[in-house]
Amino acid sequence: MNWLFSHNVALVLAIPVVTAFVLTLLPGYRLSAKLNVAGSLLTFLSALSLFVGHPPTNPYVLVDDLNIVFIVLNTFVGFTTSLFSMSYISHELETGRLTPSYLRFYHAMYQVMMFGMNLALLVNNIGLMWAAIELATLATVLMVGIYRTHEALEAAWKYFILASVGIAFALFGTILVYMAALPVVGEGLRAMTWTVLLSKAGVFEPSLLSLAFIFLLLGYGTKAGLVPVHAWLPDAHAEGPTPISAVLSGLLLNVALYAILRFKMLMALNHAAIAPGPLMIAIGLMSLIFAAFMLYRRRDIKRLFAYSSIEHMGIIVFAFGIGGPLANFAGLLQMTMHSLTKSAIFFVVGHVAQAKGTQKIADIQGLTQSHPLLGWSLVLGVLAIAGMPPLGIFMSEFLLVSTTFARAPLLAVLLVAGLAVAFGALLLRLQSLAFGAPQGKCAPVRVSILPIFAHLALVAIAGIYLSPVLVHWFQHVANMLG
Amino acid sequence: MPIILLLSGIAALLILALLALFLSGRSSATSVVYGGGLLLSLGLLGVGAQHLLGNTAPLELSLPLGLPWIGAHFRLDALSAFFVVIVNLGAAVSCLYGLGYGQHAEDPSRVRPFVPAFVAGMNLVLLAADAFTFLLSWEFMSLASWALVVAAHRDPRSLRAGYIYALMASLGTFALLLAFGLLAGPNGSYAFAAMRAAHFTPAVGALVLCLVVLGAGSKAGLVPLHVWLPEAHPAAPSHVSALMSGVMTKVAVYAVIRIVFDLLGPPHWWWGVVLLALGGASALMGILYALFDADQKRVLAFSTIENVGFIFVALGLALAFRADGFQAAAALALTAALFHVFNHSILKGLLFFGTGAVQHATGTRDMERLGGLIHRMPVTAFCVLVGCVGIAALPPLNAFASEWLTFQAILLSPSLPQWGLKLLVPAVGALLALAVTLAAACFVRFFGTSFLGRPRSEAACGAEETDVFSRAAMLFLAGVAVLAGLLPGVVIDALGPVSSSLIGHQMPVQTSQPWLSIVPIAASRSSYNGLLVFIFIAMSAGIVASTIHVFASRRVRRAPAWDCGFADPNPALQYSASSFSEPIRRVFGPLLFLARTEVEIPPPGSMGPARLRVHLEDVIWQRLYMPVTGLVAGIADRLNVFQFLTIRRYLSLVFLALVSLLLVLAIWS
Amino acid sequence: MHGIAFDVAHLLAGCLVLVSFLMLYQDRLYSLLNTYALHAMVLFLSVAWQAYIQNAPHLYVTAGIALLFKAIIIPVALHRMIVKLGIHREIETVVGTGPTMLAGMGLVGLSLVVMLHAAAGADLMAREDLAFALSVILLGLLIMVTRRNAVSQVVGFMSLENGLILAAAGAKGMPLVVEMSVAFSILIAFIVIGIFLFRIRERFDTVDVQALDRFRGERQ
Amino acid sequence: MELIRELAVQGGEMLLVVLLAPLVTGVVRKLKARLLRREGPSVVQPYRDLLRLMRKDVVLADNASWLFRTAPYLIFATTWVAAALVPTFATGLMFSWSADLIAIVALLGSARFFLALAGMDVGTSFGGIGSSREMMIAALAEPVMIMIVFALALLAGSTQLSTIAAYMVSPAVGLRVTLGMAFVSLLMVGIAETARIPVDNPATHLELTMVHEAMVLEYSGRHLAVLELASSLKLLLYLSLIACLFLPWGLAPPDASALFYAIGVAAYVAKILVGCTALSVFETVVAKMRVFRVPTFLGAALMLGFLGTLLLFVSRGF
Repeated sequence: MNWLFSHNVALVLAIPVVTAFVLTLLPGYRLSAKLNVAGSLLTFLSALSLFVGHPPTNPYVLVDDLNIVFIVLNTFVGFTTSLFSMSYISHELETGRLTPSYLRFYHAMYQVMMFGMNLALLVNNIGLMWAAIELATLATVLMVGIYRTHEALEAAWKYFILASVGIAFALFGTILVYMAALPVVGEGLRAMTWTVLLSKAGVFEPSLLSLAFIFLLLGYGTKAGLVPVHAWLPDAHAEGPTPISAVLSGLLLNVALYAILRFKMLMALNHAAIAPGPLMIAIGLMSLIFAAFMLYRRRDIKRLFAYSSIEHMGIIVFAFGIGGPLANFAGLLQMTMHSLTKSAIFFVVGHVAQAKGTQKIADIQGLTQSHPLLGWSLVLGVLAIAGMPPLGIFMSEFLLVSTTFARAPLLAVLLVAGLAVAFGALLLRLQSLAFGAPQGKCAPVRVSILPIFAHLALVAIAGIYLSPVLVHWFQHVANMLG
Repeated sequence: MPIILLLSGIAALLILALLALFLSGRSSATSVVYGGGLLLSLGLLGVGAQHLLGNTAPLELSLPLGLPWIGAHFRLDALSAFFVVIVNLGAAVSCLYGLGYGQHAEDPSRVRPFVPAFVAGMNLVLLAADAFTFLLSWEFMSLASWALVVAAHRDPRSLRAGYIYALMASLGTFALLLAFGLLAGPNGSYAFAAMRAAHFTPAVGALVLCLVVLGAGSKAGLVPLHVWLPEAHPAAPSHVSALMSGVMTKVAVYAVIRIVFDLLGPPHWWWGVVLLALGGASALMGILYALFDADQKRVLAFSTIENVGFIFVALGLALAFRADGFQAAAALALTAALFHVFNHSILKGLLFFGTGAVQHATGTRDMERLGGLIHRMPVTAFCVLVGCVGIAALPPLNAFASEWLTFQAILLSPSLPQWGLKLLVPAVGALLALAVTLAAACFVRFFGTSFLGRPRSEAACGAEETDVFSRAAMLFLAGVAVLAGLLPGVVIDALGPVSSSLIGHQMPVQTSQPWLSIVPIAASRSSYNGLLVFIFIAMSAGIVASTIHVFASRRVRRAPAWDCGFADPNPALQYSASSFSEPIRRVFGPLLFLARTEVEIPPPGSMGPARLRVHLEDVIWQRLYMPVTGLVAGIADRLNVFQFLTIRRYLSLVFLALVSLLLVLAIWS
Repeated sequence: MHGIAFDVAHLLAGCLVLVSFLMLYQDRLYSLLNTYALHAMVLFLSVAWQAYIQNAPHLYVTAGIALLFKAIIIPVALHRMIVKLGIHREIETVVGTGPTMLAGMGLVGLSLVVMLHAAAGADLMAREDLAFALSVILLGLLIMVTRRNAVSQVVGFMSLENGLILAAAGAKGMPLVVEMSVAFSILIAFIVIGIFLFRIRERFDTVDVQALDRFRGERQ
Repeated sequence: MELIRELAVQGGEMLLVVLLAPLVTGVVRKLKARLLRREGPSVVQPYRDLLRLMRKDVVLADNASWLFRTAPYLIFATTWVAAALVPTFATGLMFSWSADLIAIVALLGSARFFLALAGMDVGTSFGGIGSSREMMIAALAEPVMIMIVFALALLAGSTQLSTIAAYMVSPAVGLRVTLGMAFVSLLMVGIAETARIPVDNPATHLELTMVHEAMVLEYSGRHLAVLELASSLKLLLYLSLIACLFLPWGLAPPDASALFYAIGVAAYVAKILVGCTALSVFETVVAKMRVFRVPTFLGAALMLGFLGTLLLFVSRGF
C-alpha cells in the first residue's frame, strides 16, 4: 500500500506511456479500444490514490491542492471519453470514415496526449511543463487531422501553425522567467523549479517578470483559446473526431489555464510587477463577449459548442482576474463544471451527428421526439452550460456575478450582458435542435449512456451539494491564487 | 416542524415529477400525477394556512446544501405562509382540473412531469431565506414553466413564446442576481438574516429597488417588461396557464415584498412613486391590450397585467405611507395589495379553466368564432360569468372588496407631506378607476361574444359541456370568490399577521364589527358590507320577481328576435369582439397604439364588398425591443467575419495583440 | 577580456537582427532561403560564442544543431520542395517592403525600449541578448504576417525560433536549452513535413494559405 | 323597538324611492312637453305604462338564455339597493353604512354590467351597439366620479354619504371653487350615466346613436317594465345624490322625531321637483351630440374634477 502511495505519481505518468507503446504494437481495433479504456481507468485510479497519499515534493514532481483537483478531473474525463470513443469509433469504422490502421495510431496518440497533460499538471519545472504541454498539443494536432478531409487537414494545419507560434511565445516567457529568477536563485535547474520560484518570487526583477507574463499569457492563452488568439479552436473542434473535441474542450484548455494560473501566482507574489488581474479581466471579457456574439451565426453544431467553450474560458479567466476568495472559488468551480458539462455535450453531439449523418444545425430538429434520450440529455447539457439551476455552473456564475457587482459594478454589467447574449444564442439553437417536428435521417445509434449520465449527474449534484472535501480544496486553492 | 413538513412536501412533489417521467406513456399517469399533486398541495396548503392563522413566530431551518460555507436557509413567516396558501390553493385546484383536462391536453407526457416540478419550485421560492437558494428556486421555477410553455413543441408559435419567455426570465434573474450581489456586499453575506441586519446607503437602496423592479417586475408582467406574458401564458395548457397567470405572477409580487419591505430596510418616499407610476401604467395598458385582442387566453393574460398593476399601485402606496410614518395607512394599503393577490389568483384560475373548457369543447380560443356557449355549456358559462363579474371588480364579489380598500388607501394620500405624491396619487386613482371600468367593458366583451349571442362557427354549435373534474374545479373557485366577496373581513383578519410582521402595524380586527362589515379606519369615514348588500339585492330581486309573477303575468312566448325589424339570419351579422371594442379603440387607439383605420367603400353601383381595416401597433415592442434584437443581430453579423479569416490574418491578430500588450508594458513602466 | 566578450556577443546578436531585416527585405523565395541560411549561420556563431564565454559545452550542441539542421538541411529541403512544388519564384508580399521595413524599425525600437528598462537588474550581456532576441522574434512574426506564401511563412517562423534560441543561449546557465532547440527542430521538421504530408500541392493547387479557406467549414 | 323603528324608516325610504321614480320620469316628460308648447301625457302616465307592460306577455327571442330573463330583476334590484342607500330625506339610516359612495357607484356599475350582457344575449347588432357604447361611456364617466368622490372625501374626510351631508350643512364648509367644479362635473356625469340628452336620447328607439334604448330593444312585457322602472330609479338616484351632496338642507338627523321626517320628505320632494325642472329645461335647450363627441364632454368633466381636487390642495394647503 505504502508502495502505491510513494509511486502513484510515477504510475499516473507511466501507465499512459506503456499503454501507448502497447497500442502502437497492437493490431485489431476492438482490443485496442478496450485496452485504451483499461489504461485510462488505471490512470484514473492511481490518480484517485493521490488523494490518500502521495510522494513529497521534489525538484521534478509536485502534488499540491491546485493540481490534485486538475489531475483527478483530467484522468476522470480521459477515462469517460475513452469509454465514449469506444462506441463512437466502432460506428466510424462501420461508416468507413476511419480505417483500422488509423485507429491504431489514434489510440496510441490518445494515450500520448493523456501522458502529456498529466505530465504538464504534475511537473515541478516550468521548462518541463512547457515541453509537456507542447507534446499534448502536437498529439491533438495529429488527431484533429485524422479524417484527412479537406476541412480536417485545413483545421489541423491552422491549429498547427497558430499553436507553434503560441509555443514559441510560451518558451520565450519561460526563458524570461528564468532570467528574472537568475540573479536571485542562481544558475541551473533551481531557477526553473516551481517551488523554488514560488518561495523567492517576491524579490524577482519585476519588469522582466511582467514581460514574461505577457508572453506566457499569449502563449498558453493560445492553447486556452482566448480571444484574439483563439482562431484554431472552433475548426479544430468541429473537424476532428468528437472524442478529441471533448478532450480538447474538457482537458487541454484546462491544462493551459493551469499553466497561466501557476504564473499568475508568481505575479501575485511580486507586487512591483504589472498586475495580472486587469490583463486577465480584459482578455476574459473580450473572449466572453466575442464568443457570445459568434454563437448566433453558427451553422455547425460542434463549432457552436466550441465557441461556447471560448466563452466559458473567458468567464474563468475573468474570474481569476477579479481574484479574491469568492471569485477564485467561482473560477475553479466553473472550470470543473465546464469540463464535465462540455465533454458530456460533445458525447451527445457525437452520437447525434452519427444518428443524423450531419453536423448542420439546420438539418437537425426535434431530437426530443426522434431520439428522446439524446434529445433530453442535450437539453439538460445545454441548460447546464447556459448556467441554469440546479446545475453546477449556476452556482459559480452566481458567486462570480454577485461578488463582482459588489466590487466593480461596471465589469459585472458587462459580464452579465455577455452571459445574457450567450444564453439567448444557446437557447435559440437548443430549441431548434431539440423541439419541433423531426426531419431528415433518423438512424438509431448505440448510445454510450454511462459517460454522459456520469458527467451530467455530477454536474447536477454539484449544483445543489458540494462535498466539504472539495470545498476545502477549492477554498485553499482560492487563497493560494490570492 | 411545519417547515420540515413543507420541505418534505416539496421533495415529494419533485419525486412525483420523476415518477411522472417514468410513468410517461402509461394510461394511469395522468390520474397518478395530478391526484398526487392535488393531495400534496392540499397538505402544503393546510400547513401554510395553519401557520398563518395560528399566527406563530417565524420558523427557521438550514440544511447543508447550496452554497457550501453558507448552507441553504429556509424560513417560514407570516408573509411566506400567506403566499404558500396562495400557491398551493392554485396548485391544488389546477391539479383537480388537470385530472380531467390533463388527458386531452396534446402530448400530455411533456406536461405531466413539469407541473409538480413547477409547483415545487414556486414553493421553494417562498421558503428560501438566502440569496442562492432563492435564485436557484426562482430560476428552477422559470425553467419548469418554460418546459411547460414549449410542451406543444410542434407549434412554432409556442416555441417563439418559450424563447421570449426564457430570455426575459433569465434577464430578470440576472437583475435579481445583481440586486442580491449589492445586498450581500463584497464578502458575500448571502443569508437574508445578514441582509436584514445590514444598513444600506440611499444609493444602494435605490439601485436595488430598480433592479428588483426589473427582475421581479418582468416576472410579474409590469409594463413595459410584460412582452413575454401574453405569449407564454396562452401557449401553455390551460391548467398551467392558470398556474402561471394566477400564481407565478404572485410569487413575483412576493419577491418584491420580501426584498423591498423586508430586506431593504426603511424606504424613501420616492420608491413609492416608482411602483405607483409603473403600476398605473400597467393597469391601463394591460386592460387596453386586453380590450383589443380576440384570443381568449391572451385577453386573460393581458388582464393579469392590469391586476398586477393594481397590486403594485397598492404596494407603492404602502411604501409611501411607510416612508412617511403613517403605519396604519401603510397597513391598509399592504392589506389591500395582498387581498387583491388572493382575489386575482382565484379569479384568474377560474377564468383560465373556463377558457380551457371552451378550447377543449370547440377547439378554438378565437372569440370571433365562438358564441352562444351559454346554452351548450351552462355550468362553465355560469362559473365564467362569476369570474367575469369578479374580475371586473363589481360588488358584491371579492375583487371589489380589495379594490375598494385600495381606493380607501388612495383617499388617505392627501396626508402625505410630499407634493409629488399629493398630485400623483389622485391621478393614479383616476387611472385605476378608468382601468376598472375598462375591465368591466373588457369582460362584458369576453363573456358576451364567447358565451352569449348566436354561435359564429360549426365548432361553437357542436360544443359539449366539459368533464366533471373541470366543473368541480371551476365551481369550487367560483364559490371561494363569492365567499371572499361576502365575508372580506375574514380574509383581512387573516392578513393581519403579515402586515404586522412587515410594517409593525395591522388593520383593526374586522370580524368583530357589527353585521360583519369592513371598516378600514373608522365607521364614520367609510365602511362596506358585502354580505348585507348581497342579501338586499337577493331579497329585492326575489320580492319584485315573485310579486310580478304572482299578481301580474308569468306567461312567455318565444319568437324570432325583433331587432328593429331587421331580422338577420346570419350570425356573422351580430356584434363581433372587435366591433365591440371599436368605440374604446376610437378613444385610446390613436394615442397609445398608433391605430389607423382604412375604409374602402366600393364605387356606387359596384356590388363589391366594403372593407374596413384596423392597424394597431404594439408601440412598446416596436420601440423598445426590436431595436435591441436588431443591435444583437447586427453585431453578430459584423463579428461573424472573424470565422472566415486566413491563417495569415489570424497571425496578424496574434501579432497585433502582442505588440499592443508590449506597448501597454512600455507605457506602464 | 570581458569587454571583448561582451562586444563580440553584442556584435553577433546585432548581426542577427540585421539579417532579419535582410530577410524582411527579400521578395524572392530563393534569396529568402539563402538569407535564412545566413541567419542560421549567425545564430550558430553567436551561440558558439556564448558557449565559449559561459564555457558551457552543451551549448556547442545547440550551435551544432543550428549549423547543421538550420543552415544546411532545412534550406536544402525547402529548395527541393520549391522545385518539386514548382512554386513560381515571386513572393506575394502583402504590403510593400518600404512600410514593412518601417514597421520593423518600430518593432526593434519597441523591443529595445521594453527590454532595456525591463531587464535593468539582469546583467548587461543577458540584457543586450534579450533585447536583440525580442526584436528578432518580432521581426520573424512580422515576416510571417507579411508573406502570403506558406514556405516563406515557415521561413519567418524559423527566424522567430532562432531568436528564441539566441535568448535561451544568452540566459546564463539555463538548463534544457539543448532539449528546447531539439524540440524546436522537431517542430520545424513537422511543419516542413506537414507541407509534404498534407501534400498541399496536390490537395490545394497552390500553397497560398488563402486557398485553404475554400475548405473552411461553414462556408458551403 | 328601536330596531323596528329603524327598519320601518329604512323600508319607508326604499318604498318612497321606488314609488317616486316613475313620477320623476312623468314630470320631466310633462315639463319638456309644456316647454315645447305641447300638451304632453299626464304626469302619472309612467305608472300606467308600467302596469300595462306588467300585464302583457313576455315575447322572448328564440335564443334568449336564462341570463336574459334574470337580468332585469338583477338590474332593478341593484339599482334599487343603490338608490335606497343614498340619504333622501334622512341621514344615518339603519343600513346606510353598509355601502359608501364608492360602493354605490360600483353597484350601479354591476347593474350596467348585466344590462350590457343582456343587450348582447340575443345576438342582434343593435344590442351590441348599445352595450359597447354604454361601456365606453361608463368607462369615461367612472374616473370623473372617482375624482368627485376624492374632492368630497378630502373635504369631509369621509366617503360615507351621511357624514358628507352632515358636513355640508355644517358651518365648516364655506363657498368653495372646488365644490362648484365638483357640482358641475357631477351634473355632467349624471347626464351621461342616466342616458339623457345630450349624451343619449331616452325618447327614441329608431336612432342609430341611441345607447340605452338599444340594449333593451329585445325586451318586452314585465321585463321591459322592470327595466324602465330601473332606469327611472337611476335618474332619481342621481337627482337625490346631487340633492344630498350639494343641497343637503332639511335632511332629518339620525333617530329624529316623526316631524323631522315629515319635513325631510317634503324638502326632498321639493328638491327633486326643482331637479326635474332644471333637467327638462336643459334638455329642451341643448341638442343631442354625436356619440363620439361624448369622450370630449366627459373629458371636460374629468378636467373639472381633477382641477377641483388640486385647488383643494392649494386652498387647504396640505
